[in-house]
Amino acid sequence: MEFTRRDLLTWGSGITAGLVLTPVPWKLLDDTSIWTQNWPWIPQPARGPVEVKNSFCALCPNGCGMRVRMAAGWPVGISGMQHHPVNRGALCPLGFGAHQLNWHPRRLRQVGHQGRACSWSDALAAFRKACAEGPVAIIDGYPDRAASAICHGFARRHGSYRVALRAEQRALLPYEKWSGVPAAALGYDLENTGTILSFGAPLLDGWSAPGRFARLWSVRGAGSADSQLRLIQVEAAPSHTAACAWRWVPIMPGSDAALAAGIALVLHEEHRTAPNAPVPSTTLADAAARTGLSVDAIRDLARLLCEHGPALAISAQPNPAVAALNVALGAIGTRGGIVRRGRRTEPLAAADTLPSHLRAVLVDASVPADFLASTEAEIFRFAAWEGSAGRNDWLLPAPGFLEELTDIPTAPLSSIETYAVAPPLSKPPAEVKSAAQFLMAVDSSIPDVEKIIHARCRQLFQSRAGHLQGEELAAAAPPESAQAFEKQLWSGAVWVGDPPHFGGIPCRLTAWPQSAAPVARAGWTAAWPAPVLPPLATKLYQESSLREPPERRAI
Amino acid sequence: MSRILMTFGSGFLAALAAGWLAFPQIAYRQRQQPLAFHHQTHAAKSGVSECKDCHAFREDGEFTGIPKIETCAACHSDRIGTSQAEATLVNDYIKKGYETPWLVYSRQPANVWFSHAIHVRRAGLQCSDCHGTIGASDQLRPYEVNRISGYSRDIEGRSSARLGRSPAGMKMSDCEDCHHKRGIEVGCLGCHQ
Amino acid sequence: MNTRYGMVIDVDRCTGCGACMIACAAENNVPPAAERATPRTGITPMLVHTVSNGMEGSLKREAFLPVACMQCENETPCVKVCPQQAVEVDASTGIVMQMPQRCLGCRYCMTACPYHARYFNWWDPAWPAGMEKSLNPGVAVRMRGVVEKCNLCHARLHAAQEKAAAAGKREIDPRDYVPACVEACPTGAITFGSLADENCAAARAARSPEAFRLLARLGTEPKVYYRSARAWVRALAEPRNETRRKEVQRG
Amino acid sequence: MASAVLTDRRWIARGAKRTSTSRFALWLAPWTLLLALGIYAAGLCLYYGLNQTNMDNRFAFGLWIFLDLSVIALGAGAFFTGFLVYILRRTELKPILNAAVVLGFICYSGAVAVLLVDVGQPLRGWFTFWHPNVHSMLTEVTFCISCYLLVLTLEFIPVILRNRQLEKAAPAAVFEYRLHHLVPVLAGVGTFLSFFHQGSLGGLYGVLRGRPFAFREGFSVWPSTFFLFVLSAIAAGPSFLMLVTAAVEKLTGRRQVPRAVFRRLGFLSGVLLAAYVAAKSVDTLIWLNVTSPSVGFAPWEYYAYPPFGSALLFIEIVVFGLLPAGLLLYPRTASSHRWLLTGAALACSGILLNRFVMTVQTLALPTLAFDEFLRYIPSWQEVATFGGLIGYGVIVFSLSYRYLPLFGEAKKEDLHVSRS
Repeated sequence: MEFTRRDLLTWGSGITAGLVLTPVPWKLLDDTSIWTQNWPWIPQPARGPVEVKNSFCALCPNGCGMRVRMAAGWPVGISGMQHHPVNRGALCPLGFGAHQLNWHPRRLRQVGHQGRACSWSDALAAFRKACAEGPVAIIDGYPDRAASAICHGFARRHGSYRVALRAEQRALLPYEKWSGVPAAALGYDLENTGTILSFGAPLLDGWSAPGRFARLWSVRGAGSADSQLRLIQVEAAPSHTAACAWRWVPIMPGSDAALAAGIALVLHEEHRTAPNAPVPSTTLADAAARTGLSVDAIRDLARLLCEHGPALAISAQPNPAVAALNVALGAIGTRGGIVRRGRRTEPLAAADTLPSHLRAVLVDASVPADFLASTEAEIFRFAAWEGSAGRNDWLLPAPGFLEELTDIPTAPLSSIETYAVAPPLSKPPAEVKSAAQFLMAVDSSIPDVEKIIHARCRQLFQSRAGHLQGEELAAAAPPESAQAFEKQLWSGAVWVGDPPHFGGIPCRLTAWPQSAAPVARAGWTAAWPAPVLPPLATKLYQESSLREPPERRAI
Repeated sequence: MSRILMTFGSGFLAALAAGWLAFPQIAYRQRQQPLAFHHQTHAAKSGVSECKDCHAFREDGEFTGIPKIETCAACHSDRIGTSQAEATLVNDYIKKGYETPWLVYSRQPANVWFSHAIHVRRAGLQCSDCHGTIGASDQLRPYEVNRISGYSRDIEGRSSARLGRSPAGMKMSDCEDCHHKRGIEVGCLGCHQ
Repeated sequence: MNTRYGMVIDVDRCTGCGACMIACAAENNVPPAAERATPRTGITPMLVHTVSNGMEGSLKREAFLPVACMQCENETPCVKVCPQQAVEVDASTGIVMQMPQRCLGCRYCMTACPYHARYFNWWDPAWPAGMEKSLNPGVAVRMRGVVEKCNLCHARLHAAQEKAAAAGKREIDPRDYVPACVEACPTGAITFGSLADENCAAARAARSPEAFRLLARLGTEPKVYYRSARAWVRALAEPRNETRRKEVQRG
Repeated sequence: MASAVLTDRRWIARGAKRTSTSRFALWLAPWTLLLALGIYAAGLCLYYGLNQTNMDNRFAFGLWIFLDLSVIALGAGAFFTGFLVYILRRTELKPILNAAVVLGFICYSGAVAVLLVDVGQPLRGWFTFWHPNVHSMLTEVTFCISCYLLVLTLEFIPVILRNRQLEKAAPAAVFEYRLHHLVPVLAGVGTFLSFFHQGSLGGLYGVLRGRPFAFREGFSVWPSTFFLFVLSAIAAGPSFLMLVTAAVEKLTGRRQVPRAVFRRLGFLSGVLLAAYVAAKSVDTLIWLNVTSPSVGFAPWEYYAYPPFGSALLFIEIVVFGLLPAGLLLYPRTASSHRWLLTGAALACSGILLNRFVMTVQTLALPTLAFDEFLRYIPSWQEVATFGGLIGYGVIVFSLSYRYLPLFGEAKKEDLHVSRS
């Protein structure tokens, strides 16, 4: 008897009926769905011991204190360091995603010479040659670090040392000019200010140490009608800061100087200016016309400044008129004003103007990506990520976030001195070298960063000035030995200098500054390839409309 | 008619046989452990008496799981005995400083959060309640991994159809059973992450 | 003790910096935006909206409104609609839990959520090579095709529970459980805690006369409160209504 | 394949006039193309994920849900006719019964297929059966639709088995015979299931507390939309059946069922539609004046965003509701075949519009004070999948018409009519 088609069908139905009574279909259902829960192409977090370490953010010269959560030996989370005297546990948004920067697709991993891949030895040879042939300049973006000392020391022998100052630091230059006190020794005593008149300074939006003002603002009655810290934002556009300010004063773009002069004029008329303060040669009507405010509005502003002192004017860009207004307000060297911290006497040489006929310029990785060295010389630029502006003959991959040992000097605009040490927490890729290491390879006589930091710690201990801050140090007695002192610094404690001493800024300003327009940012470019941000920053500008994308405006 | 029944029946039985006998074997791939580790021998020779002597807690309650290679190196810095496994351990792992790639029978997937601290310290479970007699084993049985889901048979094998021969199931249903028995109700994210 | 976790967000303190959004994403292993992602397809379990009083020019005022899952207590819309129990309100904490591994990806819960606080994984989660080392081991990465949302940083609750158990305690120390957004906020605008606990700061803040909840009249009893001294901000609690908005602007 | 086509005649019922094989193939070609494109698009969505669509977190439901709601509503003709014939013994509708079953089968199988593409994790579909949430309308929908699809399949099988060739196979015949006796029961079950999921499809949106445009009060667990959807579905079902039959008659140039059937269907449709319009109007008034205001929504603002003006409401209730009801009921128009079909067409459009408004406008409208009105344009993948479903429907129906006795019982009267 042959096997007919019908038999086949019957047999098949038998199989089907049987299978339903076996685990096969059900187990397959189960397994396939479990497979969707563990798709092999979905990354899995590494398993491993979790610990929290203290460190400091070296992405900008403010060195905010951070708590870094480590898993399996890698940073997996960042939060603010409560006991840090400047940022007091607050960080800027980028800080929270910074630990992912080291794997950014635009991370530099290869020495490049005019676009071609090269080796470190090539770069070294070229730089040695340059040093032999003529003077070199070294541009630092984060002065006073141990690494800066290395750059400085090298430059002293082979050329000159320059610092690329950020806008908010440059805003202090007028005072340096008038008083001879280096801008790098000046800070804002915001902790004691009563009313802040901000000329477009993004105080609540990444200005200076972003956490510092945010904390101050919130602690001292943010948003409430009778705030202890009154923030008056003078700005054309409704910025984030303007939105949160106690008062927002929209004025014509670029009329900051006119308004400052107008206010100074009112103060003068009402005999409220500080002694021997200069008087602007403008009229109130003129100021009103330029700013688009009414005369009364300007009078009101002046009244508000005196009503809830001490008052302080802050401008985003260096603006002599605003600086002069502070002189008129008597906010120089006084409580809640511009104060002098530390004993530094020699000013930082700004990198805006480089000496002529240089042979080469070495730009440290701490210099902001949008800095443009105005020179014909050969440029050796260190950077951890792509996106550096201008012509860079040599592009040298530098250590990234938390990848190198560094010390953390005082934040630029802080009113007190601080010092901290940030040991590396993340293993750098094999290919990277810091500028300091590079220079040490060129000149073997230079001490390395670690030695310098040890020396500085010892110095601090011997100076007996200031005290250490750290969460477990709150109650503990100050360390007896230099070793204990250093140990605590290396484990995340912060050295805090003595409180600011008022006075000591002899500001001689006879005539009201004429240059109404803010000083142009010589040596800086407005257009540069989109800066590299922590990948999660896309939450702010691509996956929401909270911010403008970096192509249009750096966050 | 009888012919129909016969053909039908033969197919029916064939399916049953395949489904119950062959399938559970085919569904899993067997993998050998990197080393022939003997719990018994270690208990006997190196006075470790309790599980927690090697599988300890950190002070924050985190469970350390399988000891790191340093723990092995403490005794096995040089070869003890002549076995092949010994040679592999010393030469390939300890000397080179690599961790032994153990295949963990009870390793839960990433979406499961299981706290040994809560189950052992608070609920007072015994290791053997879930891990069976592995502590007394004198050899490591092969690690069986499901070809589709990639789960170890210990955590998946006793699936909806209750297959497999793991000491105690470690599938979600098994956790639930135990929890119900003890009247401890937790939400999804009580055990998932 | 029956805890009811919730938040009070002080709108007058929010500077719209976005720290909470990034801290949240980092803590919960949310991937960076896919290439084609937009504000409508991105994943932002914590999302800061820019809201305005609707005026123009110098009269225009803006504020920032952080919106995460509101942890609705009553008739929880998403829980009610999920066909396969992938969402539930945890009895002991009041946290609305989303289980991506159970989720079918039908997105019914997203249409049900009045606050648009739920997000669908339109793409496979992807990180640049090597960045998976920076993932938080306490949170499983979600796969493409499932819905996710704020679970009040449940991994941190787990850690706190484990710590308590290791110390032989039953209750966790409140200081051990702080969601990432709360911890990150530079102005301390977010107060977190159990609303059922009378002497908890959050519970007290929630009772302030200036406190309000979004769309409270829907009756879903959200456990996220807002607080503002500004009338026009408080008016945002009501549903969109141009007419009423005009009135508020006038008065 | 080729041989099959050549021997195609053997499969066509004796005495049935059918077009030549080649012309039939020609007719199928474009639809097959459409289906193929649809399958490709669906494949893209399954392989790359739903980023292939233009849906997003705010427009989480899109074209496909609208499609599912529509076809299932139109497919209601199947269960309703079965209900009338077997439960209410309205035998005069028998001629159209098979067609109704096939139509229903197409609509439901299509809807289920699209639903599987629409979810992000199709492989977890069975979770709904393993861990069902009994409070969810979607659970109800899933259960009923899948069960009813099974029922429809069972109802479809005997129709298939009555194919000229298959009839020859003895066991098949036996099977068919057995099933045939089962059919009345199935019809009953089907009626029950359909009634519920038609309703829960309405409930799907009616329960959305967070979407006041869709939210409705109701009786116990069921919002009013539950009952409105049932009513509108059984009102439109017969109309759609009429349209399809008419289309077949037009294409084949042959009368398939006696006009009486049309008039009967038309009458039914009309009565139900009238009832629906009445209920819908009451519901709308309650919703606009009580439900929405009670949670602080200003109802007129629902219609403040073009193109969703209040005209839409008027069209839905009057032009696509009252008017067709009149056309189908008023003796003068009802007796005219053309007017009858016009009424049926309007009725179906009404359903489509209603489902569109419920699915799309609901999501487009802002709820939070800082929400914006949203727009959504389906991607080509979504549209293609939609097209694929239509292609699938036409193909299955054409094949059924060619090889199966769709309007079987009608044959005698049919010849009769053509003679007279």
